[in-house]
Amino acid sequence: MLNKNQIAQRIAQELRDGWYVNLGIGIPTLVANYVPDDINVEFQSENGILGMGPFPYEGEEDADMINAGKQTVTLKPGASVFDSSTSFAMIRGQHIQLTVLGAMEVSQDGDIANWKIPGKMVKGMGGAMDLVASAENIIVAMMHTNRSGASKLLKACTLPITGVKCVSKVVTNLAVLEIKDGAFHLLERAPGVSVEEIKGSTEGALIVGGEIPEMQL
Amino acid sequence: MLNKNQIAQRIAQELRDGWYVNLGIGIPTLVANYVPDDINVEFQSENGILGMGPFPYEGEEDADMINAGKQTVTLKPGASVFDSSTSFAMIRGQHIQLTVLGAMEVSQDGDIANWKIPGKMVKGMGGAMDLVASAENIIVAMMHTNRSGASKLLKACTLPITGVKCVSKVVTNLAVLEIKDGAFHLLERAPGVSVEEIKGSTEGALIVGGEIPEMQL
Amino acid sequence: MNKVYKNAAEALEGVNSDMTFMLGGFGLCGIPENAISELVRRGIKGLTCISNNAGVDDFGLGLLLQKRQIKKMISSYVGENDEFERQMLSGELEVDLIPQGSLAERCRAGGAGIPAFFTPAGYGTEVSEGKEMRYFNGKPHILETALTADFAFVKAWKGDKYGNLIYKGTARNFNPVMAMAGKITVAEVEELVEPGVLDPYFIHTPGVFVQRIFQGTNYEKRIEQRTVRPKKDAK
Amino acid sequence: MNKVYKNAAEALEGVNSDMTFMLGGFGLCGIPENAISELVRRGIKGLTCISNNAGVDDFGLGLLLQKRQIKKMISSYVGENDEFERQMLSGELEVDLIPQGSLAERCRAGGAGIPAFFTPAGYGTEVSEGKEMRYFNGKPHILETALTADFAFVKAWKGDKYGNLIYKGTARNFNPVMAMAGKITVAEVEELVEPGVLDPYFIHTPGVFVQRIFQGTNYEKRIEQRTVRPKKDAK
Repeated sequence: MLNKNQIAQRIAQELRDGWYVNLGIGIPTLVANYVPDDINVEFQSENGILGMGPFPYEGEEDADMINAGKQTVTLKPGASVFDSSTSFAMIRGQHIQLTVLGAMEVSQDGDIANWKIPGKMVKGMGGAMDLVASAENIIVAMMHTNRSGASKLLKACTLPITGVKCVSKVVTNLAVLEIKDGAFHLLERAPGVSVEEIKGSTEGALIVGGEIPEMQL
Repeated sequence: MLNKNQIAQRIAQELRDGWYVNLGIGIPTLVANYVPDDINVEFQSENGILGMGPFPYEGEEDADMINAGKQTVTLKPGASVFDSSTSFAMIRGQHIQLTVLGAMEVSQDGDIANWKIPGKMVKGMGGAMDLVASAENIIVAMMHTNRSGASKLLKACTLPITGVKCVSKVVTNLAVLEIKDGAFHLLERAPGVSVEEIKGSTEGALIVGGEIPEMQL
Repeated sequence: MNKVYKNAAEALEGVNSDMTFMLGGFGLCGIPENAISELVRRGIKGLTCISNNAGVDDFGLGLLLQKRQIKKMISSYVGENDEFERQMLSGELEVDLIPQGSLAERCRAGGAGIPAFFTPAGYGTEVSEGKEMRYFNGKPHILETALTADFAFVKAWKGDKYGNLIYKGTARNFNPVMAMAGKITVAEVEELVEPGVLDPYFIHTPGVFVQRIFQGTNYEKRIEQRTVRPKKDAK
Repeated sequence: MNKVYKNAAEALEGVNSDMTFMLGGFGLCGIPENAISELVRRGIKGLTCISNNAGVDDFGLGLLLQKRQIKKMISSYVGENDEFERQMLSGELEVDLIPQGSLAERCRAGGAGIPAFFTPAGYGTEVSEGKEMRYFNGKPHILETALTADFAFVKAWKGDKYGNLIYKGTARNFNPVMAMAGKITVAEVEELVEPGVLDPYFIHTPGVFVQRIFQGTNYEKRIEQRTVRPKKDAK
């Protein structure tokens, strides 16, 4: 079973040289720590950064330089800063090659719910709806089940959705799954996790084609 | 009867302190030469300038600094340069207080035709259609009649129109006229020009209310 | 063309209860701190505020929420503010949550004379309820309309007397699009300069969008999530 | 992330007959001179060119018109080019004339994932024929759709290896919106610099919009209407 950092590490294997990538809050943010040395990717932050760098050294933080999670950040050489409409022009216009998001639920059709629990959590969707409606390549990073052990990979989302038929891949603490043709297709198992265990934790349709390899981290 | 410079001079009297103004090609361009000393107006050029200054001194012209008429220009202190979509955001968003344009025909309803003579002149509308569709205050600067002596102030435009019900005022070599309620309202006569002469040169409905004063230049 | 006001109190002349305001900023970054203080001081109520976020409990728009001055918030994300969540869940506060990109584009559209546009964001979700849907290139989109405001309050790094503005880093965010969309746009700046000081090729907000400008004071610039790395010996 | 190509010939790899191109520039100001030369050299035909103007008879897009390489022009103003007018009136050349602001906004929309928007420009004129009309705030508007292109050719002042661009003066014009709208955007620059040289707060076109960049050569930068004042003794 993977921890959060390992989920991020596995997702980092999906990165390709020259990609622009938007990382959501939570586990997705950790992906930046595992970029392979031999490729160059640029991170976009929807509040207006392309080429986001690491957190600043202590004492060098600048209130006027934050990321979409409101954390103080730095810029890499070759970065650019712009306004919110330009930032979402990049996102909506499909200029970003990969989006990694957290989710509360994902359906076998690729629907995603990650913004609202009626009557309870009303934080808002932020940029998530724009991201999922436009991105051609969306990977969801999340735990396979919720705190009470119920599957988060469902036939249909029960929470208000953020977007329809948009998620292409899910990486959880148990598995890597591709979504197509109305089902989760199991691609890889987490080290030590059996196909049966994944089946038991997946409510949505699960396709298991032949031998399923273990992830290589 | 006014010459072109005098038409521009009369239009300059309409300027108010603090206005942003877009001047079309031809007579309108000349208006910039007659801004009263005691007011400050900023000229917008739709290719991307706010705060356009005079022509450069000989030898100081810069191919990268032109106005919408493709003439080399300079910038005044406090000017800004921007892209075409921002420029027309200003225009369409009604941030420009006055637009002065030339015209081939104007109708008593305020329609304007100034972009096309079918089968003959196909230069295109440039920014004129955006300007006339959005501007709240449009003054047309033109000769009262065409070269063959026919009125250019018509009941209805005969040429393809640039915009509908948009012209608020017309300043010609003969008169200043306001357009409202489907008629040209005569406000001022050019020095030495009689009301009869203006009537004779105006095909559209002309309202003459009482004594009509001569223009003061 | 001189648009300079002495301070926030003078620059906000004409603001009133029941008006609609836009306020720039993302989180607490680039917010018009002086304008917000002045709105609190004036105690006007029944406000509709368009702002990406709602501040935190004791800073930014949270200050107006504390005093119950806001009737309705139009935002994309309000997760940083407990008082907001309480007022919203209890029904005291009307809230219109909008996808962040649609919010930015709707402000820009309001300033650019574009009354409506189609976007894919929100299709199939609560956001699309009651909105026109149409396919373009085989993909569903919804029609979103422009936003404008009686006043837009923006915060810039430097500005000149004609209202030309430049922003520092990510403090830019929503400020440029909101500056475009205000019927009256009031800019507060950290440094007010003479016309000609700012490079005309690198102005972020041309002065035509700004009606009033003043030199702000006492910027706190609070950081919501201070995140740092330990200092290395050799940087 | 290195997007640098050696020259126009290499950077234009993949251009072909019957493709749609966008070309930045206003008049002859800020046009991609090197890309145009290369298109002439390659002799590809049946092109659809989206460009505010069509050059003059012997420069800019006029060079492509001379060689009959262009099938269709999408422009706002073509008055500077006699050969254009001849080909258009004789029916050799298809021409779609678009209000300049709609042209700019349609390019931006194409790059920003906005498939269509309403604008007042052109209502009641030939431009509105066949287009959807709708009232907003009591005023008629027409629906305009986004433009995109197989290649966008833009010209910048300085650019870095990641494709970040800045433009000089009014040579900016249509270049930024066309850079956004090209499936492949090729930028030619007067000065190619290392990443980090350009100030990140003042980038006109962020590199994400640019797929290829090269150092241009032999810029002629012809002036269409040289207009000057006589030199005063004391300037």
